[in-house]
Amino acid sequence: MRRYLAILSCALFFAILAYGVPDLPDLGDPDAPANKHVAQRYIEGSYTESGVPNIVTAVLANYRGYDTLGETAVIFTAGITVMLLIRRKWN
Amino acid sequence: MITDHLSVLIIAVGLLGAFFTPIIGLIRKEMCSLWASFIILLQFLISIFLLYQVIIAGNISYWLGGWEPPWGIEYAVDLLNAFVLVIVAGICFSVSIYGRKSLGFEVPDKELPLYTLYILLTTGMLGIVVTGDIFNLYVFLEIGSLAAYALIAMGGRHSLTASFNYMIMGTVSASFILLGIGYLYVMTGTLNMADISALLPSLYGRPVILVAIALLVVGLSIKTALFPLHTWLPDAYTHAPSAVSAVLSGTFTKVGIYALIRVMFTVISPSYVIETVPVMSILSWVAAIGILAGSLLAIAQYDIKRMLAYSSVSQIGYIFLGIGMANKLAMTGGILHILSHSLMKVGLFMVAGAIIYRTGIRNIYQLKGMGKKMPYTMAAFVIGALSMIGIPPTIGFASKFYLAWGALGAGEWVFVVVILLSSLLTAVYFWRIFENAFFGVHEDIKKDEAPISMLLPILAFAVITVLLGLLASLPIGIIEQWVTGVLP
Amino acid sequence: METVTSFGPGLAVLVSLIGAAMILIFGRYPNIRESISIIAGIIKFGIVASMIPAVMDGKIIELKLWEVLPNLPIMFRVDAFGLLFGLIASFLWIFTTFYSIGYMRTLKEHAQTRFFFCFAMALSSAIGIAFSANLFTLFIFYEILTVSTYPLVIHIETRDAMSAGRKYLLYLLTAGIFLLFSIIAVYHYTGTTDFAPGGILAGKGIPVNMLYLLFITFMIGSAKAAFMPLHSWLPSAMIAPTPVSALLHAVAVVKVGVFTATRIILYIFGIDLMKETGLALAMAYFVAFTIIVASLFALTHDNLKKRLAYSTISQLSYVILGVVMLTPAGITGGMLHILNHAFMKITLFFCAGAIIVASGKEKISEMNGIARQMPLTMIAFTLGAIGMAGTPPMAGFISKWYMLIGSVEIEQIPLLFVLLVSTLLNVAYFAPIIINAFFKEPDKELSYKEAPLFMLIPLILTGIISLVLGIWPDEPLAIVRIAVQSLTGGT
Amino acid sequence: MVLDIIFAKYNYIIYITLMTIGFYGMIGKRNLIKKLIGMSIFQYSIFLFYVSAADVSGGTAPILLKEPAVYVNPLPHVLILTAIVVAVSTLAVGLSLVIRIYKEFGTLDEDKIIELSR
Repeated sequence: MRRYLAILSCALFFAILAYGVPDLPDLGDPDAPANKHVAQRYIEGSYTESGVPNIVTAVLANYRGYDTLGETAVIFTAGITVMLLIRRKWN
Repeated sequence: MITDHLSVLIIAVGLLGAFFTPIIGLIRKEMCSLWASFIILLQFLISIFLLYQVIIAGNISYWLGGWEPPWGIEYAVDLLNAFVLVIVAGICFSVSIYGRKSLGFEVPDKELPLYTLYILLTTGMLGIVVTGDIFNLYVFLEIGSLAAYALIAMGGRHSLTASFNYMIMGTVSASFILLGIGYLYVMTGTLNMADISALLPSLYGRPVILVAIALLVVGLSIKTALFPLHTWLPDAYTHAPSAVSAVLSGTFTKVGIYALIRVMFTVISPSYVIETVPVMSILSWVAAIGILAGSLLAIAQYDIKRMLAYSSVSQIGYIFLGIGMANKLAMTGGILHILSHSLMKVGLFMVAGAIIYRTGIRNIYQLKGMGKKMPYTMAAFVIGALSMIGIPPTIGFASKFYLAWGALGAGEWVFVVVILLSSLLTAVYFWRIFENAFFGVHEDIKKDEAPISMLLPILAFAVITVLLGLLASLPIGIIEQWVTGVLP
Repeated sequence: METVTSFGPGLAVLVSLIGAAMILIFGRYPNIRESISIIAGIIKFGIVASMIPAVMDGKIIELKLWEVLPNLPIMFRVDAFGLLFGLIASFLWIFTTFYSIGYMRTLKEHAQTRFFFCFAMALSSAIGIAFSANLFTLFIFYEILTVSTYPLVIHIETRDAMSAGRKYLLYLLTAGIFLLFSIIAVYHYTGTTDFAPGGILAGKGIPVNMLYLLFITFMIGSAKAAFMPLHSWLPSAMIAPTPVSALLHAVAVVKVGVFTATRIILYIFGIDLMKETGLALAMAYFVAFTIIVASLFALTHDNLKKRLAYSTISQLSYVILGVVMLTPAGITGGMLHILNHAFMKITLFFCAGAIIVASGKEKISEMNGIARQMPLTMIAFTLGAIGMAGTPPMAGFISKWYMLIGSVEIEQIPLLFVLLVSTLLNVAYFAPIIINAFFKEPDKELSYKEAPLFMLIPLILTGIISLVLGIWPDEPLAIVRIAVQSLTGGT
Repeated sequence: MVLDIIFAKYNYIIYITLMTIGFYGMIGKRNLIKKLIGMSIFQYSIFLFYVSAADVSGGTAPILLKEPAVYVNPLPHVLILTAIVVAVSTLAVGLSLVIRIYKEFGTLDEDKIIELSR
């Protein structure tokens, strides 16, 4: 019963996602919107603005630095959680 | 001026506070809870300032790192954000005071990690609310979720499996959201909410956008425990420590609803999700079923916390119903119900926690004489429950009034009936507790009230429930202003 | 009509709220607690009475508090009709307080603080309803009344009482939901919920079907008035202590229902609309049915309080019957009956309670010869009973007379017959009690005496007042006339 | 026509297939570790989606060269760096939960755990 339910919901899930596929931009399409708008600006301007040749680094640490701060907080959370859960002293 | 940086400070304070908690905990364990309360109090004060600023001076946009959006991350605060921020921070603060005793009792000797996670939970939720960048929202969602999994797992043996199931569901939900965000990004090339909403209209009708909406709606519905995606919630709330149940019921689900409103009504334009694609009316029908199902399931429970959890499922249905009908009145009612349900349910969970703290009783049929044993606590319970039923003059009445009015105005008779009928069902499951707690015991029972640090937040919530019920036009004014700006 | 602003109505509600709070605070000291009850009652009556001159001058007293929801303020407005009801409720509260003290102390009841607290809350809401200026305010107090009377109903906390309480709640909360729906609908269509003498629904382009639906939901909403299919909570609620039955289930709660229904019929729908849609006549026959059937039910019950409860159901419908005649005489009769019935019925309940306290007897068949031991009580009872039947010179006669005129005015002879037949039925169910008490030999030697003075004096006084009201009805009539004048333009 | 779509967008088909497999693992499997494996597949397939969407044909890694060149889109990489960390953290929390559950119940089979916690 449960297996069929799982298969059914997987099929539904697959169908919904597959519905969107033909509409997504082609693989490697240089004119895809994702590669234009903001990304273009990063490629063009990041060196003058942050002085790092690696654009990924520039974006990671500069333009979207707060995502990285959040990322750190996630690791911190996970670390504390793991300690809380499996450290002997706290059990 | 420091006031210009408030919207980022509310997060920065939290993150810094969390990072410093272990250090403080290593010096003196007992300081942790005070520290957490202090940090969250700061956040609460900032959120009040933010609300004040937004009311006085209009929307706030803060560019993190000085990068103009959409290149950098933007924190955008409008009336809705500020309103939800105040609710979330206020509840987290009160529960942190309450938790000092309650968590100390239910989860002894783990102050250090506990309060670190508590601050992180608060900050994660505030981050979801304050951010104007859709990917940043995902990051904060995960901070909050991870902290929530850990906090729920603190409730003992059964809470581990509850937490695990919640984690699986939560990851599905977060992944859906991440994928939805990815679809929106792939189609528009930007992550800033305002920018996306400016670029989207030319893309309406494309299947990818539909899939993105479906993913986001389902993902956020899991997070908010909309029936029938609520399955993680009853176990999690039942087995988590009471303070954690309180804070999660009052805030996390509400933040999810906030995110849904934000995505559906400001990122994607309301006219699209209401008229072109009937997302909203589907949501409202699901919500209507959820209201009834949640109430009926709540009637079947005998564990007080599990009953409250199912009642949450039902009440979340109200909020979705209001948002789903998407007319001004119902939407106002729905958003007001975010406030009212938070106030009532947090109060009720805190009462449940206080009862467990004093007596260890969870079965509602064993509550005999509780009205004499803990009179103030139970009085607060009565007020919270009456507000749930929708008896005036409480805040619960105000939101139900608006919801029913909105449904009536839209000619949705079924929803009118559902809203009104479920008041009665709510009365059924709460009245069992009244009957057991207050009546039928004649001998003298020694008064054994909850400790003051638990009692104060409980009473504060009861008082606010009534006060805001009498002055409901204040929050309604704020909400209506926002709703009028958003809905055509 | 001239409008004056005054804090009076707000104070009148507030006094008993403060009283309730103080009762809670001083719950451990019975004497202080009960003095507070009495003082609050007297002050409250004083405040309400102080508004008589202004209203008699044809003025309307208003007090607008803050807006709870946008455009929906808590607002009080004292007009003649509201004042009449306010006077009854607050005046009788004083008597009932004395009576309850006697009753509760003699029977050594438990949880007396809760009792007096809830009583004060219930009275606050009754007065709040009397003075409400709009449906919204009325609804708030209506629900508070429901909730605050619940602990009174189940006071003895037995299994029976609990299930009676559940029934009580089920009926009244459902009623509240219907009322809420109707209020929202009215607000939706008209943008206001204010009471206005001509009604507010007319001319708003509401579809006729919707009007019918609204009327039905409104009437279900005023189930506190115990119309026939929705009456069964009232006999069940008789399980409450007698002072509660006396004040709440003979006066405050049920009269609130009747008062609400009247307000809705006359001030929301309005006379013209009621006539146009034919709702008035339909309602008249509907309540006529209740009058007869409830009286028949009363005949079958041997328990004195149950019999009185069915009598109440029947008498309440008189009020509505008078009102829906929509003629000056009919409305006068209906409104006046609120007052007259209140005094007569409270006397009867006080007597029933006195009998319970003094002899422990609740069944009519056991009351043979009781008048020998409790003559004063039974005389008061007789006064109330013959008033109920509408015999001159008792108060009941006056209101019934007006209603008879009303039924002739609208040329509905069946209604006339209903009134007459129900008079006979009234006699039929009260006469055996009186005959048993006065003329039958007791089964065995009776040893009890009159009830304590705390109980005896109130019941004698209310008995006398219901006689006085029948002989000199001018003062209440004057108030009712003002109300009727504002509604119909005639007397 | 269909083939064109498949050839032009095969990356998406791969990712949704992987994702469905992961989804099945999460909801269809009873062993908690298998659930976690499914969860990881589920999350990483999303990362595949992001990264493949960042591809520009003929592009080079987004590290600036002296001479002008075509670069792939750097932004999804940044996002996915963050998301990977999130996924790893979730997995860590999940695994530590599993360890605790195993200590408490002595089994990792969901049905048995449900039975034991009655």
